[in-house]
Amino acid sequence: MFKKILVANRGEIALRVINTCRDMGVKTVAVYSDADKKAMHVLAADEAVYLGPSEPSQSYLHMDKIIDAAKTTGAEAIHPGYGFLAENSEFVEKCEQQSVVFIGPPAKVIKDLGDKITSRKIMVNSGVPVTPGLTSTEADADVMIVEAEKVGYPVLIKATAGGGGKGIRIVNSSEEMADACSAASREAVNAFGNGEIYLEKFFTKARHIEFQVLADKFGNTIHLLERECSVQRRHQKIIEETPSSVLTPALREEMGKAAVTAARASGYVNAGTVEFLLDENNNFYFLEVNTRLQVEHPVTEMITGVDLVRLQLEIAYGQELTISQEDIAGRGHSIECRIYAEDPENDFFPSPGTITFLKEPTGPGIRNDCGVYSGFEVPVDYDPILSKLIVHAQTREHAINKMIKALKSYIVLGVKTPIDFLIDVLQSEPFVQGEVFTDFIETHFSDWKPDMSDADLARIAFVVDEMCSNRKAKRVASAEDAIPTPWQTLGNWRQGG
Amino acid sequence: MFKKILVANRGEIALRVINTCRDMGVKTVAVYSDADKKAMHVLAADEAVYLGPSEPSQSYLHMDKIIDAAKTTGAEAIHPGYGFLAENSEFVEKCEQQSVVFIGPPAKVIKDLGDKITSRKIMVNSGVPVTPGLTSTEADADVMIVEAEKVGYPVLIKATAGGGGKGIRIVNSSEEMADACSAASREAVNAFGNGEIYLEKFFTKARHIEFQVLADKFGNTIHLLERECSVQRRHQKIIEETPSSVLTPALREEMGKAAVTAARASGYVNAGTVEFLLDENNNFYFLEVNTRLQVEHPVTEMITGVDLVRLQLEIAYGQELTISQEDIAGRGHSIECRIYAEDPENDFFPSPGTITFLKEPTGPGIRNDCGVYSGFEVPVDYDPILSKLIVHAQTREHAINKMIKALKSYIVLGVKTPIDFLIDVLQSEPFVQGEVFTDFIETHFSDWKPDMSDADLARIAFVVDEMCSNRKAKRVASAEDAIPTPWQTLGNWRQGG
Amino acid sequence: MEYRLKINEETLPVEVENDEEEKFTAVIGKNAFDVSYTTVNDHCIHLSVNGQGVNVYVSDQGDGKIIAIKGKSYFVQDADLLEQNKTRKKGPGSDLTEVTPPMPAVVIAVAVGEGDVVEKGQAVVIVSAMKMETTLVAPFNGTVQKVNVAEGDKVMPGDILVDIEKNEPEEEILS
Amino acid sequence: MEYRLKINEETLPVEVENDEEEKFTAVIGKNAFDVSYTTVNDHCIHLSVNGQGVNVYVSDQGDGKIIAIKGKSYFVQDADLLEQNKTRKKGPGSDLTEVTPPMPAVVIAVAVGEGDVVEKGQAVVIVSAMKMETTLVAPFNGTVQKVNVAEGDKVMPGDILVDIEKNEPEEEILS
Repeated sequence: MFKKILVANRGEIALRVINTCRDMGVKTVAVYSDADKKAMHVLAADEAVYLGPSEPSQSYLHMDKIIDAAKTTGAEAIHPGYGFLAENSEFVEKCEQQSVVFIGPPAKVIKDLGDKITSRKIMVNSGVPVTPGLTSTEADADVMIVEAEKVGYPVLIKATAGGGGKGIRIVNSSEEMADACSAASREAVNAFGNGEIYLEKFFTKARHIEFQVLADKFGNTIHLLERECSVQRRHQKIIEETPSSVLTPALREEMGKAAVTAARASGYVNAGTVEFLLDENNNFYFLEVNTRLQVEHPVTEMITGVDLVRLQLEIAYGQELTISQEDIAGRGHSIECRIYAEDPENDFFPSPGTITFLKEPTGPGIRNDCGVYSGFEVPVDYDPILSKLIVHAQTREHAINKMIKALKSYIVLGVKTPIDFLIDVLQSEPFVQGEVFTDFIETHFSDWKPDMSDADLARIAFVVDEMCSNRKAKRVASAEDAIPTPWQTLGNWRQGG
Repeated sequence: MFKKILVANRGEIALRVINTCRDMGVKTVAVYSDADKKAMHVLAADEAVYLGPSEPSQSYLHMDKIIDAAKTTGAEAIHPGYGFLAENSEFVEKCEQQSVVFIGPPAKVIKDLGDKITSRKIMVNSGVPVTPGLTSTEADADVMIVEAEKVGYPVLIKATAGGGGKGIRIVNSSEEMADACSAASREAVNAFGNGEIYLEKFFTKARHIEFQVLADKFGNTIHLLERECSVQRRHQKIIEETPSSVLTPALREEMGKAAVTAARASGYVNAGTVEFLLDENNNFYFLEVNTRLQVEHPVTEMITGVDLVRLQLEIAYGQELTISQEDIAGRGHSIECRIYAEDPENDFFPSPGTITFLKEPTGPGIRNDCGVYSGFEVPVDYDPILSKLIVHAQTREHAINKMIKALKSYIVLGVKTPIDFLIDVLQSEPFVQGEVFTDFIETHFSDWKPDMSDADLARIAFVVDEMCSNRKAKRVASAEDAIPTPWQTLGNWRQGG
Repeated sequence: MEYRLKINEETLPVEVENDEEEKFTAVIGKNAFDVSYTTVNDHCIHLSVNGQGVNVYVSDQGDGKIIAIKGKSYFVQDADLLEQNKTRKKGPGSDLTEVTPPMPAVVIAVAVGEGDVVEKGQAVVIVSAMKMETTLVAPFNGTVQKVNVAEGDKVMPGDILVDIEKNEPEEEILS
Repeated sequence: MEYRLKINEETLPVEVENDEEEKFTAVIGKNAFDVSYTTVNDHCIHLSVNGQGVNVYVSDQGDGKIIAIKGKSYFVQDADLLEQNKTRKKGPGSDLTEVTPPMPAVVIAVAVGEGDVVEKGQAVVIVSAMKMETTLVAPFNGTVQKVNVAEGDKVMPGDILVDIEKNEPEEEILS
């Protein structure tokens, strides 16, 4: 196995990777920017290399600096986590040139699957169902109209180089087509330097269901069951679970086979995720392949009992998979909630700042992959994820109750989080019934306001805290041995005052 | 299900029970003594009832006060945890008289199995192998000698009412018999008010292997696989694991069946543990039944995926078991380490005091059932257990490495703990090889001393802390807004100074 | 002892009676609560209110306290203190023309220069926090007096990024 | 700057050189260590020593610091300070006749009374902590002057439970 690897990421996912490395006896090198000098991944790694200013382009996206850091410290491989350079085929090529192992798929696979038309073609050729629509780019709005009538409105006009919701338009009738095409194309040019667009059917009532796949360098490819990720805000997942409450064993087997076929057809190696849409009639359609570890990978680990990061390292090192498809069986039910620094009352607006107090939930069946600590200043420069909270229980009902309990005991002071929002979602009738589609939050929670039922208790707590503060002050005044006093708390007071 | 139950215990096991109740939506009532006013189980429960002075006889062992607390708060049932009143048949009878459900076996079962001769007779009659020896008491040393020659020396002379290692003598030859019998009998009179003794074969090289059993009120009785608990200090388990590295599938099935037979034969209801000795030739012998939840129950939960406390409540409420023997399968490997407030360098002497800082290990596959927190004063009055740390991984090797990693990141300052000792045990060759017998610690670690290899680092840390303290002091002197200062830290400084 | 405590827009009086060692009665509106408490650490207090136990977590933010209870957060302010501060801070020259970010952020683009005439709602600065961009607009018609930031600057809520002089007569503000 | 730091029985000099902002070189014996550090909170410091990162946890106990590193605990004392304190505390009348518990404990039984003559090794008090009993014995032949505790009392290390006057001539102690 590798003696030492570099983790080219930050926050909870860097910690997640370091955690498994520590289990395996693999030494770790962290990298960090100005904003992250005291970040938890820096504190947790065996070594840490400073990259530069906080701007991602000067630090976590700076390919040469990162590869240099690996060479300097003698790290044999780089784990990219998710985001940043995880799906950048140029970076993978640079790693290959510099003889540093990239823990992920080969550059060509990332490139092929990153292009929507290429990936749709691969799937069509290998018999994996794709969303109805074009498998080539199209510049003529009239041709688009013909295709739209074939698949039926509404349709999506999408940039082939797309991502992050940019270069996308929903079209409900032929009259809107010409304008939508030129708008989408223009946006795509601005965002990706490539204005090519194509057309897909748009499903108004669909579930997002994805399959975890694993492939080694010896042609062994397996899937590790599904994850249902339909609860999304701003097109970003916020609650994920497995198993899905709508998959029958037969449908699960069929979709799993399609996922393995998709991986094989693209020459996949290492861990990846094949995303599908499932419509109301239980027809499934290939959406895309995420060529990296997903934020939601822990729910799969909980029910299958495997460590995906360990398997990523083993595959990258050139080992053959030690598990086969028959070894994979789900046990119990697992749910993940993403804890972001954001304000659910205000359109999930980011909420950076200093975490004045943090208390993580603990207990049997509770896992919190956390990247922050009390006193840490959450920087404005990066993704607002603080942690992912995962529970595992025997049934979906038990898992929901365990998650609600865990959220109620998760204390994050100083930045806003969606903890109270998530509790309300998990307690809501449609979620409990499993009636979960990608429009779930718009449909049921668009005008959500926090419940104020414990306002009296909050007022009483205020009074008690005032009483304690007075007592604290008195004690300080009378205590001669008050020195030294913790600078941490001092810092908070200053910042608050 | 019960609406509300009372937890007649303290520390980590009270927390463990409250945790599952919270999952299930069952309200909890804690009870506490003077020493435990700020104990974590009091902070975690929905209600708390004060019992009295710290002495156990005036609080946690005071049956009437506890039953009164249940009646006053409207708790329908009492969970006894382990220790205190958990195996007290008189308490169970009192609960029955007062129409409070006792979450555990019926009084008669506890009484029968608590008496060594009665329980040996039950097992012999139902065909469960017991350690060779007598199944009745014997007052005549000459008869003992005849029996000893039948089973072969060495033998044990044991008090029938025994427990806690009292009233026991090892006898190596007939010359020692008379003295040993009178000594054991005398000690038994003093300790239990009953001088009756009997004889058993003594196994010098044996493993302690126990099976978790569950039985409902409808005659369904199953086992949940084994736990190996051979690593003991002062006759108390300190490391437990499952599966055992020496059990073949055939032997596991045979012992599991014997455990179920033992439970059935004694009319068992609720969760219990059948303990066996396994000798070097893989012959197993019934030792005793523990008629309660065991400290080491979590390793079983980790590999089987069930919540034993939930099942205890369901059984006590009168529900039928929803799992059958066929549903029980072990997955992966789990190890538990007990974290006591004790000094491994000084014969595991208790080490009460104030916990000045606590940092629990976290991460995938790590569970810490903890009953203390930073700032808590560990009382001198009770068992020194602080927490039980459990890991779960795919293989024994992975689990050992994960446990070592978890222990290295477990910080308990202010009281002594066996954390460094446990790390050395887990890293030792005989443990890694699974060569673990009940004399493990005496054989391999009797003259253990902590490793001092990071003494230079410790000296550097001292210097850095001095530098920071000076800076802290300066800051306080210059900061006008230093008030209020945390009284918690202040308290620690006073105590330390 | 009486407090007037504000949560969101609702200010209620809280009367404290029979204040003993770690015990008192709180009267809020028509409801009386028997309270006892234990301090666990700087940020955690265990309350028993009418016999029901609950752990509350407190972070003092200076202008109020964040109180977290069972997964929900409340921002509680002392209404009396708020009024004092308002009186103190208010007065002539108080700035009603702020272009300030809603969160700590980084300036991505500055769309105006000094002397530019801007209309109400016109984009003046774009900031970004945690990969989310926000456009800050002119609060009224006016003229840019000064641009206080440049691309790449880190800015905080309350920082005035651009000074804009209102085109309406100044008397209106003072009156 | 030089410290003399004691762990167990070993006292070593630690020389601090090139002390800059959160960086210095420590020389211990023949070995030099490049140290940089970050304070994480009151009890946790992140050290980088010759490029290798490690988190150390510190609890100041007054007479020394407990330092936890990778699951191991070290009790580190300032040898210079220890000597000062020793000089201050020592002197004639220093008590060598202590019957004191090894840990915080509860008195289970007192086996002697005032005026009793005791032999070295004879049980005088039995204490219990956390379900473990310990018998405290007379440190030498002597006479019990005073019994300071009763059954049920809570006692701490350093508390003198029983005063015993040694039977040997007093000159021996003073010489």
